[in-house]
Amino acid sequence: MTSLLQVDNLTIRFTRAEPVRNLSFEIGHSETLAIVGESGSGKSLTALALMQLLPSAAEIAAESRISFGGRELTGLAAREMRHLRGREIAMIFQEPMTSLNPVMTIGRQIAEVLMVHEKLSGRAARRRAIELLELVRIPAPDKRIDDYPHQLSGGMRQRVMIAIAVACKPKLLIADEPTTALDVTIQAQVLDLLDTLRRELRMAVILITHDLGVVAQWADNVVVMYAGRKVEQALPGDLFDDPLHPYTRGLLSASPRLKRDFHYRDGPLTEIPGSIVSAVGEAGCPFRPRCNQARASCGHHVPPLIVPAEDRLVACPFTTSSKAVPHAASLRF
Amino acid sequence: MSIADAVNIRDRAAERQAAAAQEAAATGAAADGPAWSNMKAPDARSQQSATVAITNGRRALTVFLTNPNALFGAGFLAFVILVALAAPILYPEDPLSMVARPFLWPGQDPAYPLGTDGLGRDVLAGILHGARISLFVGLFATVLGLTFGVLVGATAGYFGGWVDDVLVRLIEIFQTLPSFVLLVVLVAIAQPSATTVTLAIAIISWPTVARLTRAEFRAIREKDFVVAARSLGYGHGRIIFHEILPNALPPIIVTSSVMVATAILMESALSFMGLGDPNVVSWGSMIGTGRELVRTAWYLTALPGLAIVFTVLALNLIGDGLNDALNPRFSQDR
Amino acid sequence: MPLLSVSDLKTHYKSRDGLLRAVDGVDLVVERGETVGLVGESGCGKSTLGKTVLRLVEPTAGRIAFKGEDITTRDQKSLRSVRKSIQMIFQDPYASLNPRQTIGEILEAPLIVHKAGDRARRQQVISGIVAKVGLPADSINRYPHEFSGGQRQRIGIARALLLSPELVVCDEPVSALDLSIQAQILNLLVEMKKEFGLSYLFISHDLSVVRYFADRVLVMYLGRIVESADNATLWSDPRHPYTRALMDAVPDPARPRQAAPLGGDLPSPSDIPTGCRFHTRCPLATDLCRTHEPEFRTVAPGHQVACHLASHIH
Amino acid sequence: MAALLRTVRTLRRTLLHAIPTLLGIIVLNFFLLQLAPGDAADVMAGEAGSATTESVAALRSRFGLDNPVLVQLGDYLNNLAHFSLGFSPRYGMPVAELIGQRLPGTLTLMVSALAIAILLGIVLGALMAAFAGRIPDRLLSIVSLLFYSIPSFWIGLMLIVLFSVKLGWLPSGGAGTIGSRLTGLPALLDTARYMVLPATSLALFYVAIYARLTRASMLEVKNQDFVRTAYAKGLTPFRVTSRHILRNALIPITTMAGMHVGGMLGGAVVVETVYSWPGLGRLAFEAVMARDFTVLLGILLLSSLLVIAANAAVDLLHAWVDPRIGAR
Repeated sequence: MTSLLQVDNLTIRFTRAEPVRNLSFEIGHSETLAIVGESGSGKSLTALALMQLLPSAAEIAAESRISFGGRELTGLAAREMRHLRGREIAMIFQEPMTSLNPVMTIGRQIAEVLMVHEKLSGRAARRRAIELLELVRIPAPDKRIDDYPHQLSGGMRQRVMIAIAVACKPKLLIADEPTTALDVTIQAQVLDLLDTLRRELRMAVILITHDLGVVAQWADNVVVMYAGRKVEQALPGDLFDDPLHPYTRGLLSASPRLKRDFHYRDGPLTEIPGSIVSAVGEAGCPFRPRCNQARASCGHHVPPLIVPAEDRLVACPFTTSSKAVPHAASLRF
Repeated sequence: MSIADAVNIRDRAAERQAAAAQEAAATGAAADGPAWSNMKAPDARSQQSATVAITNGRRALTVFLTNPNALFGAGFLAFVILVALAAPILYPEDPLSMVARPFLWPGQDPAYPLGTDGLGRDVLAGILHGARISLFVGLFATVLGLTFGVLVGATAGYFGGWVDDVLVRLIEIFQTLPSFVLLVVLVAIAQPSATTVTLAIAIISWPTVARLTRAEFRAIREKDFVVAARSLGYGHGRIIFHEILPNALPPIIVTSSVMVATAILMESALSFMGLGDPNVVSWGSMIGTGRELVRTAWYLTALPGLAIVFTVLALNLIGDGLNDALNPRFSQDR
Repeated sequence: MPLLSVSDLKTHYKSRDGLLRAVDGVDLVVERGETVGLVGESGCGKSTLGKTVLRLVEPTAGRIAFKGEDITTRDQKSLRSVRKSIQMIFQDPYASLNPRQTIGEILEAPLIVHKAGDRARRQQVISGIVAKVGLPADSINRYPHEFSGGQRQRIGIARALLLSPELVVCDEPVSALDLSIQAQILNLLVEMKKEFGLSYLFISHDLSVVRYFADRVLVMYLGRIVESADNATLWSDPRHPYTRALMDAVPDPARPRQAAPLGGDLPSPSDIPTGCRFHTRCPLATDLCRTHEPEFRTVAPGHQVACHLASHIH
Repeated sequence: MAALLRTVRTLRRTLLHAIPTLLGIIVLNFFLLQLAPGDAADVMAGEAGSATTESVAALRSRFGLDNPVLVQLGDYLNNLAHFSLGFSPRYGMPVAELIGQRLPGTLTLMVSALAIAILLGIVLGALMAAFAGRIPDRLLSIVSLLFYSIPSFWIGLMLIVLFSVKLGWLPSGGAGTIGSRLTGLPALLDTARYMVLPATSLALFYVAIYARLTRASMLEVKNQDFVRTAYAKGLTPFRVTSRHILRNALIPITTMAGMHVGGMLGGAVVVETVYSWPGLGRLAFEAVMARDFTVLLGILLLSSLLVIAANAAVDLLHAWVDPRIGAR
């Protein structure tokens, strides 16, 4: 399968920090890739970098490569990039409250993208906007189309955002924490909708989230980020059955959700001590200050990604699978 | 004629925010995050209404001291203060007395570097002495207006309910009356003197502070740390002065420098119209007498005017500098 | 005698959209040493309920009794003695600490207000609690912004525990924290409960956290409790369709994905549906549900449900 | 349709809201009048030159000035209800009529000044925002701060020195060429020539306010999530600014424009004195000189009415521009 998007060695630089470092991943057509990490892991900046919408203080390092459908996006002229944005790569954001223009009707906000990219007339764009509202399952779309965002609930607003994003049938949809601001019953609706649209429109989805449960159910492939680096990549089944990186393991055992019948009377949850702040400025493995298996050598250099099994990557040399003995790992160390 | 108008937007914004926060608290929808972050309309001075900035004094001071504009403002203001203090020593005689031939142009006679007016009074002596009344009125009107405004605003914002309703009405009445017209009426009725002018300026300037303080208090009152204070059984006094006021202070401090500037402008306009203290020379009254001769001896108008412009500019530069130092979010844009 | 008992509590607000019935007739009991979990979606009134129990928001009707003593109409002054015994931990560790006070000042104020000993004694109490919640000893001279989210929540917990309360209302104490920090805070809360014999009213939107943390669970929907059961029962035998939907909606790696369990949006608390307030979203709703509000009935010992169909659901 | 409904609803609310404020202002006005030294009888007696205590007392009872304060307040309110603001002995005509004569002049001046201020201010502010942090922004920031610090009466005099005395391009005062009997366009141009300097003097301060406000407002809106959405749609920066940023950024500016009417009235008082512009401000100045408090308070009352009306107008505009208003 040829990949739709290939990111190589992405490094995002601010004057004093590099919140994303040497990140590589790829995603195939109609695939869902989840990028998981807690706040400060650099996952949202990665998404903005793909859209070339980073804040002006940030820059993408020269050696970074982002190839989309065979085209190199780094260094692409602003004009060219605008033709891709909203048409071939679309994005939805975490806060449906603030992501829509408050003084413009939702109909016009949807129509705008069609008028710009598909050169539709106002009337045609409005007709398509109604269809799109129907597509994202907003009841009575011909009435709702003249509503302002504040007249809609949070879930409805996120549906409108999705309608805008899929209006031009993009090949790639980047969803940055699309359900974090929503209630759990609404979250299920929105994720359901996203997945249906992915299949119907054959688009790839990058799902950025901090929620491991969401990852397990909706992703084809998972990238785990910590302090700006990819620390593990696997198919979701493998990841949850047999997490390899100490951070992933820590997360899974710290999460009450993944320990169904565990109650506080049975004992404490497994903790990951400290916080992500401790990773700042560390040479060596970023997770070392919080890792319960850290050794002296972890502080020397950043552990490279190794291939412990088919379709898996992990950035820890001391990992031991509880299942099959990884042959690739033993080759290197 | 009120610079302090500019401050009004920020408190309108903060009011709206407070209302939104209350609503969010009421619906229990706080978990949805701030409703419409763009509800906080910005204003010319600050966008940072009641977000409770994390600033410590030393950091703010560093920012202020590395801002060349603010330093210039502070330096010039210090110079004006020095001049005002030194005026009676440098020119012990009454600046309203005739000392030389009238209509000496600046530079014409080294004894009178800025020349003399139509009655042979020394312009430089007038300007130096004029600094005294400007600063006196500016400072005391601000202190009075600030004290009263903060008290009223804090009371209204903290207690809410009918107290708030009544006080807001009062503020609204004063803000609806065109402030300079009211000022003219007050001074005309009370008879002009340094004291009445100061009092009258305080009367027209407190509503701005009150409104700002009220908005800050309303917004901060809803913050969790104040709720925590209430849940711990703190008294009203402790909550107002220990918990809320320190957080409401930065915008109030910024406003106060603008208030001094406004008060100086107001005083000069009053004196210009002949409503200043008749026994004291002031920059405004110098312009007022100079204006009859503006066609021939325009320097009599220009020079005291420049004194006003630079003093007010210095205060406004300080205000901007304080704003940048105390409200860090805005400073990033500069 | 229960530690806290609340009966028919109502908290209504006037808002732009009319009367907002945030809490609309709630009965609840917290026994000594018990952790009661209160789950619901945003806008269901759970936070308001928590604040009303502490009299931080004034109730419209009903009765709040602490250790049998009615505190519903006590004035704030005479409430002060009760305040020592009921404390609160907040959701947002950034907003709940005064940014202009050092941790020492934040922690000393409650002791001053409640006249807990002289200065030396206060310092002793503070350093004790700081150590207990796992903060470094030099924390007391630092400001809140110098701490991470998890550490701040520890400060919030320290403040709540200073006055040796008996009941602590936790309002979403871990929702603002990253997963890796959540476990630290939950464990700390459990430790503190054991050490001080605390009772918790634990408010959360996160079912899995409540499942780990609560002894008994109340499910709230639009201002009312719709189901109440002990932890194990609720998870093995949920009776209210809303409870079931909430459980099904949580994405769980251990089970295959299924269709979204509920359609539609939460109605506004200022426009509560007639009959059963859940009928607009309920997959099982009948005509009876649309017209008659179900009673809160006991279906098994210690298990109550407000649903006409509760006995049919298993 | 929705916009219309919003506007009507806002109008009703605004008017209801204004009533108590208006009453408060009237009462305040009345008490100020009571505080004023001397009363109409004193003034008339003074004007007449020969006044005995008896004749003054007679005048007092004729005008009801010897009644208890509350009765007088009743009379005052009654008069107001009949649109009577009292009589000015000095001008020999009713105050209301006097003000009516002068009002159009002031309104013209204020509207022109406001228009200049808003247009120029928004342009400058947008420029500053576009170059935020760079040289043009810094320079314009200083310039606007300077505008902010200049007293309007002084800049008025300086403009006269430059444009009338030195250059001779524009008239130094008055509202039109006396006895020119112009009509139509030439008359308009003639008035415009007389208005350039006063309107500019009055506007400069507000140019500064709007420039700073627009700058801050645009920078704020630029950082909003929905602007990021607009860029993510692939819109050009121009389209993002014109369709998404500007309208949102202008909302606070509409709010401010209404609040400035009161301030501008005050500014007009001073500027009109400088330019002998026949408006309310000059009338106020003359009333001060003559200590004619009836006229002065009439002006205060009327200008407050003007502010209330302006605020109502702005609320309406606001409701029309911002769809969220109606929801409240």
